[in-house]
Amino acid sequence: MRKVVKKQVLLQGNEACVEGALMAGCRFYAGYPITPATEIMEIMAEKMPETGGVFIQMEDEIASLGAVIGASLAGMKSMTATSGPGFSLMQEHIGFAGMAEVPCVIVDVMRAGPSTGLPTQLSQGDVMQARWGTHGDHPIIVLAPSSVYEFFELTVQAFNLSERYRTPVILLVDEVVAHMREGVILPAKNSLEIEERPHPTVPPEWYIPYADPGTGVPPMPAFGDGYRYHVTGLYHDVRGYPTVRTDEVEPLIHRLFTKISKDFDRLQWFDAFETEDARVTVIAYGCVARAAHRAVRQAREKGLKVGLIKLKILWPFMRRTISGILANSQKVLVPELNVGQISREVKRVNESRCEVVTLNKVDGTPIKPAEILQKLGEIYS
Amino acid sequence: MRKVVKKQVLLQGNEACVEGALMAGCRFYAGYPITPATEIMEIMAEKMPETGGVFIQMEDEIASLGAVIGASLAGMKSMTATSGPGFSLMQEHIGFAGMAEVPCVIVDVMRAGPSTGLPTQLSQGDVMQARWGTHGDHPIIVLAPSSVYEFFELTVQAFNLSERYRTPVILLVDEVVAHMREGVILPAKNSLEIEERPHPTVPPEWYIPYADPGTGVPPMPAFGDGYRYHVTGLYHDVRGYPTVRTDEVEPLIHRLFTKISKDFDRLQWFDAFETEDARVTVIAYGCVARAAHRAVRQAREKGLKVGLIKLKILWPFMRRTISGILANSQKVLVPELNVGQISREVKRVNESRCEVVTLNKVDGTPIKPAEILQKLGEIYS
Amino acid sequence: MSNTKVSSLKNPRYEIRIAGAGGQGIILAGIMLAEAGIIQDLCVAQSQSYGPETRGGNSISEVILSNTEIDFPQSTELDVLIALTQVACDRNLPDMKEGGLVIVNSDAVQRVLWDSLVSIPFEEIARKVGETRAVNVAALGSLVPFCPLLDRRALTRAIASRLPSTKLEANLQAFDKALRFARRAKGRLKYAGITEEYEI
Amino acid sequence: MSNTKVSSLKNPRYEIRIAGAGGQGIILAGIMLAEAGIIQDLCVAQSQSYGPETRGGNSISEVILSNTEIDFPQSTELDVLIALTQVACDRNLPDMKEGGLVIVNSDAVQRVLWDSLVSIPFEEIARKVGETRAVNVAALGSLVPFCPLLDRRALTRAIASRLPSTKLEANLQAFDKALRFARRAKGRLKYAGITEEYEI
Amino acid sequence: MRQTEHLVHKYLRSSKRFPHIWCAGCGIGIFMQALIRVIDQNEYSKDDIVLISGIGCSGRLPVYVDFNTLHTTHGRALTFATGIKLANPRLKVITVMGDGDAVAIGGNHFIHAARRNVEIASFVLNNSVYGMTGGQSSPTTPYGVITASAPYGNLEPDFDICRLAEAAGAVFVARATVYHTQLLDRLIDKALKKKGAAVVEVVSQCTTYAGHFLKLKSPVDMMKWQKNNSVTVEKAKQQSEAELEGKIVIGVLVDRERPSYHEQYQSLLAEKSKI
Amino acid sequence: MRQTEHLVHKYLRSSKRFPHIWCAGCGIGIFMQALIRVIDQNEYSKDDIVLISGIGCSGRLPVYVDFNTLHTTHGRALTFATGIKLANPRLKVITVMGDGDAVAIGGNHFIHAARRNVEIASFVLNNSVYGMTGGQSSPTTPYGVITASAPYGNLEPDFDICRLAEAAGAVFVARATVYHTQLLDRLIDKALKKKGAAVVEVVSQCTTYAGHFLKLKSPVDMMKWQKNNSVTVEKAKQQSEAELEGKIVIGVLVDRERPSYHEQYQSLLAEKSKI
Amino acid sequence: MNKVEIYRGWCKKCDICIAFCPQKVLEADEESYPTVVSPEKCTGCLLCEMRCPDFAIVVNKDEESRKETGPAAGK
Amino acid sequence: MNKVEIYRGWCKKCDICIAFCPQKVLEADEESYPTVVSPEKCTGCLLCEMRCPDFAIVVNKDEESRKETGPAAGK
Ligand SMILES: Cc1ncc(C[n+]2csc(CCOP(=O)(O)OP(=O)(O)O)c2C)c(N)n1
Ligand SMILES: Cc1ncc(C[n+]2csc(CCOP(=O)(O)OP(=O)(O)O)c2C)c(N)n1
Ligand code: SF4
Ligand code: SF4
Ligand code: SF4
Ligand code: SF4
Ligand code: SF4
Ligand code: SF4
Ligand SMILES: [Mg+2]
Ligand SMILES: [Mg+2]
Repeated sequence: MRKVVKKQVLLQGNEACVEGALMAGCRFYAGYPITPATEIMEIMAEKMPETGGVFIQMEDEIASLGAVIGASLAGMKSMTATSGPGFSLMQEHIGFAGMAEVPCVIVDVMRAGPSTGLPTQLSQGDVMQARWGTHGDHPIIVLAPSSVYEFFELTVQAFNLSERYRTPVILLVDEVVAHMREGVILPAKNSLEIEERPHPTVPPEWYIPYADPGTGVPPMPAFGDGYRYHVTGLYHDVRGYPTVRTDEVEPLIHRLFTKISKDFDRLQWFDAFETEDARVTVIAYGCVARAAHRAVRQAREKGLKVGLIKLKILWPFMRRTISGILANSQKVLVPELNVGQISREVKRVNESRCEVVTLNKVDGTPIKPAEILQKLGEIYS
Repeated sequence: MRKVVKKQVLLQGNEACVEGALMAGCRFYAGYPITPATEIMEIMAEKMPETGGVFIQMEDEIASLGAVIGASLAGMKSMTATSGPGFSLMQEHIGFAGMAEVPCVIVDVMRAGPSTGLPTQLSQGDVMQARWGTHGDHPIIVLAPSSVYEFFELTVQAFNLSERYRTPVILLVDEVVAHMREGVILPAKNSLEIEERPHPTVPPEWYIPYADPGTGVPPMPAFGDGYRYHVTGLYHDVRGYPTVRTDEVEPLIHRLFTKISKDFDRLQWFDAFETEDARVTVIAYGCVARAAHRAVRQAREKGLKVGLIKLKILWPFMRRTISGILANSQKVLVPELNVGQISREVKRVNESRCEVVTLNKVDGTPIKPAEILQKLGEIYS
Repeated sequence: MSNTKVSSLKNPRYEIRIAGAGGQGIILAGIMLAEAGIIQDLCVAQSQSYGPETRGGNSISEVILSNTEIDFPQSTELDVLIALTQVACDRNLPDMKEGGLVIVNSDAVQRVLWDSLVSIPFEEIARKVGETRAVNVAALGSLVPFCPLLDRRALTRAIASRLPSTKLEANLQAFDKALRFARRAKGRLKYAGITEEYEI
Repeated sequence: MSNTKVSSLKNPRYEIRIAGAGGQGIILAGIMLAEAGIIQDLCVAQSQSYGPETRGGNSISEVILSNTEIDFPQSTELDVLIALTQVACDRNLPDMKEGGLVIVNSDAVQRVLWDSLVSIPFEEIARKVGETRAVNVAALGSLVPFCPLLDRRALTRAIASRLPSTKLEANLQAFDKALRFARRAKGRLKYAGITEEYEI
Repeated sequence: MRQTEHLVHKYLRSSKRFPHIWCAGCGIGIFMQALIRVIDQNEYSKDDIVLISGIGCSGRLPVYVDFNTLHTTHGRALTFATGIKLANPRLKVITVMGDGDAVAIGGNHFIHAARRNVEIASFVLNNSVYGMTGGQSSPTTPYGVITASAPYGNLEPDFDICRLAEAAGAVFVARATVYHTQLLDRLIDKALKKKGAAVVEVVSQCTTYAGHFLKLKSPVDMMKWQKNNSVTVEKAKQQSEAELEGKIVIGVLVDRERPSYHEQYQSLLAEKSKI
Repeated sequence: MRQTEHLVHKYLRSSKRFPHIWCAGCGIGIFMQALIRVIDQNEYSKDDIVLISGIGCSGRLPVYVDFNTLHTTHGRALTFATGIKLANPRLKVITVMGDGDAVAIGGNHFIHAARRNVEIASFVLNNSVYGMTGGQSSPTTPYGVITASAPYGNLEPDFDICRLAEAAGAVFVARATVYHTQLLDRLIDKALKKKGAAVVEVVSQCTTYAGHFLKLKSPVDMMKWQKNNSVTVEKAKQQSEAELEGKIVIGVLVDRERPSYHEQYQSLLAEKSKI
Repeated sequence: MNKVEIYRGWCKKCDICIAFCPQKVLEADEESYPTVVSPEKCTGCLLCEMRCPDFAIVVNKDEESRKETGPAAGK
Repeated sequence: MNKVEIYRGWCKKCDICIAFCPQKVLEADEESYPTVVSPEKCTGCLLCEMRCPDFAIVVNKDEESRKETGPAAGK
């Protein structure tokens, strides 16, 4: 392949998200406007018809995710984007997508909550909601970018994971990452690996829609492909038909979890800076990770042995990676734009290996490098 | 007072809930039918008019909680009841009630999820959702009864806490507790302490609706009482008017949390059985606590030093109590009808003091005493 | 909060399950039985389960009766199972206590592999009294001779409190008929360990 | 994933903020500035904030320009603040780097307590060129003499790419006028530490 | 003579699931048979049909039939249907909803689907009650009657589903009862062929719950009631409002032309698509 | 001569909040003044008025006026209003909603409130656009126009809010524009006095976003458009459908009597209440 | 002669077929199942088949009826 | 004479009052604020006041207008 030297382009985070979706093969967008996610919808309104895809503005967020799931069942890679209040409304359908194993991507550009909160201000308050917002036991995948490029990249990956595991994937983005502009170099069209949901290889007569092919992820035809099957939010047997039999229910729930958890090793996505000899490690994500990056640099300049782990996947929680960090650091610092959400998880997996320190801000403004630097200074010993 | 010897009555859990609500002074119910919570609505439809209260069936669960919050603002103690799918739909309004500090009680009779799941089957799958279901940082109080009488009692207490702290309170109930019948002796009308939301004592001109009176809980007049004020889901200043000023936002969020957290000591509600010398302690709630109770008895008969902590409050998580247990036991066993939700919290506060063992079931059937007994036998050492 | 020492397990605890199809009044029968326990001031716990098909599916109702606090409110090992259909019988047999008693509706249950077995034509009885829906109350009648904790008068009071007066007469007739059937059957029982235990 | 050693902080990083009222085209100005950076192949990060009142409230737009990767994409200490209103000036002064440069719109800002200060009549300039909405582009013009990383031609190209051609002419005139104003002002500056730093 | 095979067997999924879960005499089965009959008459390919329901007794229909079937969440069938139709316009998209499903919790999607005019044939099985959850009032429960959630009588007036669909913009609106099977066939046929949002209200009986409060004891009584209370659109035109009070007007109520959403979208694609 | 005090000052909360956040020429302020005027004329006590809004530009209205005010969630104002009215029937309950608020996300509550007939006076400020979020299409955006979310033109037909309210059962339905201030006053007055669910559609201008796509440059142009395109109900009766195409029919469209929900509930209470 | 067949395995004894047969061809037997009492009266109108909620009744038309009203409900 | 007062602090220069005054009493000044140019023509019809979205204009009626049309918009 001839390598073309590509030039930087100036993109807003939300624009980069759309670019990522297009590159991943997204061909259906349904949404409802809400600050600070609206740009994604508006750009999609322009881009979808150009790419032969479908854009539709629905009557609310519930309808938006309903349409997205429908379109995905009809074979299109589909997504929607919203913010806190709309994300709360989508919870029932997120559970449906999980249960019926319908790939789809949901962007939540977080704004300060609870409730209407501060629509234009910064927050990372929906981290736990993204994991636990819908009722009942369910696994979920949640990605969190910290730069415009990463928003692009993780959007592509969100589609990939969603297709690979037949599961809804959530992109949890803060207002800074969504609205800032950075220069990015977008990769060439074919340079990224794009994954597609597994398709049945057997003829329709042999197709058993929810039987485990070994990977935990049953092949998925599109409605209209000739594989007529039944999709439901009820507990179902391998054919998709409702069941209350414990010997059918239990394996289903088990499979929903293990299809993802068996790949935990593959799902440790992070960037590490200077962690090898770090006595204090910062664990951060989203725009806070950027502040932490600078703070760590500044601290190193001063001779402090500190490092940074920037999480790109928030859920499933990277127990493995974090455990390693906790084992090697004396202290970890978890700065967050909430009252402490990921820090709870860090504590959970900590098992008193080291001291977990938090730094929290909930007034709608960013955590600055100086604040992290100061905290690092305080706890460094 | 003349003491009347009261006789047992046979009550279903959901009936006991209504009795508790009536005793607590509930005078408004809005709801939408859903298995397995429907009885609460149906009984309310009969009882509310008899007690001079208001019953209304709304068009969905979002509307139900909207009406409940409205009625509470107009001065009535109000409640609704639902199950998983409806509970997911209520999430936006739960956040609103939290932000606007409107007392209300929400019953979630859990059914097996995610999605439509197993409408008639047993589960404890909504424990984390009850805590984290709505977007943004917010505190919440969640109670979990394990018997018909406790359902009555905790319903009374749900109203009390809700009024005391001006916060939504969630009753998380499993299908067994909701649907079984037990003989209970209801206390006399005036024998229970019934709390009312703090009312302003100053004249309307002096009233500042969201100023902290020291307790963290500002007095709350009813609409129509002459104290005209503004209620919003936006971040607001002490007068209730929208603000983005960090020096107004931060104290608001802080107060929302501390008004409850300052009373953590008062909110350690549990029953302990044989915990004093226990080498293994079971931590359980809801119907599982009943099975655990029997299992612990049986184990003691066999000479095993085991005990049980039955949680009545799930959130805020009883860190204090559990830490005590963890410090004194060698192992704890957390049996749950989910893939492990409260056990995560136990691990979080554990700090490797002892081994946390889980026992989980997600097939819609109960955990039996024998299963717990067997596990106790296995891990006892 | 309290930290109690749990009491001994040596308390009699009597577990009864009625099983059949939706629409047979099984849950109501369970409630009546529990209500009788209440009238006798026993500790009671009643629960039920049914499939998503409330109408026509398999349905069970159970009652625990005890002199002291009931810890676990559902059955662990059934002292008595009343099975009104073949399916109900087949599905519920595995939950029996060893030596427990199975009472079946002879009009619907043909095959049962259980020692301590009593067969009573509940449907026939109900038809005879002119109230085909009295099968559930008849089933309750059959319990009386076997369940030492249960007082016949309390049970009839409980039944009366839950039925419209127009239907009461026929139902009580069915109750009595079934009770008499059961008494006779009891004499013929090869082995009925559990009942003996309390019958002093 | 990668575990990189972070590079030294000794990289020039230039923080510019434009502040004013909603509707003054401030965000667009920020984007043009960032776009200029892109054209010059610099690393850039542009961000903005505004109140819930998108229309009329206080609005700011900032651009970080750097030769190397930008870790933290928002300002830490401003090298340059352009304030188009008095409120904007008052609110944003606390974020200045010591010795940084403040450029104010002399038509709207009267009081400023800052040493290194340049005052330019942006509104007057815009009116003169017959395009009252050119205030934002004029503001960009004023930056050129002070910001060593910034190339004038790149900036005009960026401006051209984001404006309708009918408005371009007048805007570029405003740009030039403001640039000339700024050049003259630079000569008179008592102290302009930050600019010197890079001006070699 | 060999046993004749019922037409439905060509379309049923597996006889293991039968008899179906609906109560004796429930109208849902009658509608289901009619739907199958019309689909068969039109020789639609099973592969091209997507049948979508919400939650409720009527929501259980799709599981029985061998199409692409989707049992969604309560009230939201039309939102999924919209996504499916737009994603693959070749598919024939059909929704089956209960009255509660369609116009209680789902009322908003109902009016928006009618307005937006995506080509979906919708059938609202109106039994005037929440059947699945045990007989509570629905928005179509008649005023005054006693239900499980209105022990003292329903204080709310009922929706006219067809008027709502018309006011919201549906291009085809019709009503039949399950008694009037032949009319039902014709209306299903028209709805399936309509290019746009088509709504057919199917007045049905919930024999278990609605019979009780409507004081109609048996399925037969309920269907007699349907027969005796129905007036055709043609006749209704000659009657006064007072005469029509409490009557079921059956037949085609609205049949108008408007380009459907997906047709328009296809034109947009033809114009804008760069691939 | 001393400065005359504007009537609104009796009702505004604090002049610190002014000028209000709405754009120059936005119609919301005109409606707000009319509402205050009518309330003043009727000498309602401020303590008895509860003013409820959803989210949107129009949702910002309550914060300015000195009543019991409630700014709820997007689309749900009527649900809160229902709870308030039933909990304390003495209160005069008023909702103010945007078009998106009332009939996009809130459409279901809108039709159910109309059906249920709880005594609430609702005002839908219809500016044919989502103002607050920056000019996307709403369900009342005219067909074909270009908006922030319809860069190639809106493919969806628009709702007639009043027809929807009527079909759903509202007992009072009327329409005015903010140009027709005197009519607006009269309709507000009637709505506030109606015993039941009253809906007034207030055609208003979003000068910042809707002006753009309607090709009307200034607030003045938009109000002229309102003036020139309006037809009174009386005149409309004499015109054909074709003549009325694209016209705004103003005046009282429906005014009928039906006992309100809370009146009926009060009778129920009188009968059943044991206290 | 038209032949009306009833499949008891699915029939729920709702009586609908009996009540609405225009020719009174059907009656309930002692177990309440519909049964054909006057086969000769059957015109093959198919109403019983079409109205059976449980697909438990099927009418096998004779040649004559077929000619008049078409082969079967579905075709 | 009727007195029309404009409060510039709140006026957003939308021109509505100017455009719709039936008597052309108002005009925009050089700063675009509405200003009274023909006070004598004002009939006290209050339309300017009622249509001002910002409550920035208030009409103080003279005795005569009061008699004819009532005291003020609100009363
Ligand atoms: C969000 C949600 N709320 C409530 C329910 C419970 N529910 C299931 S079906 C149903 C109503 C069914 O009534 P209808 O739609 O008329 O259907 P029918 O059973 O009468 O056919 C309800 C309320 C649910 N499944 N999901
Ligand atoms: C659940 C939810 N979804 C979306 C939003 C974002 N939002 C705020 S206002 C609005 C629309 C406003 O339009 P309209 O109701 O017509 O009011 P206007 O601003 O035009 O007065 C939207 C979509 C929200 N706040 N909550
Ligand atoms: S409950 Fe009613 S609607 Fe449901 S299956 Fe039975 S008869 Fe039909
Ligand atoms: S955006 Fe439109 S609706 Fe909102 S205040 Fe401005 S003009 Fe009014
Ligand atoms: S086909 Fe017609 S005539 Fe023959 S049995 Fe059926 S309903 Fe009667
Ligand atoms: S209509 Fe069908 S189900 Fe009903 S009695 Fe006749 S054959 Fe049986
Ligand atoms: S009161 Fe009437 S005439 Fe006088 S200025 Fe105002 S609009 Fe013109
Ligand atoms: S109408 Fe009001 S805001 Fe508009 S120009 Fe006149 S006084 Fe100013
Ligand atoms: Mg129904
Ligand atoms: Mg609007």
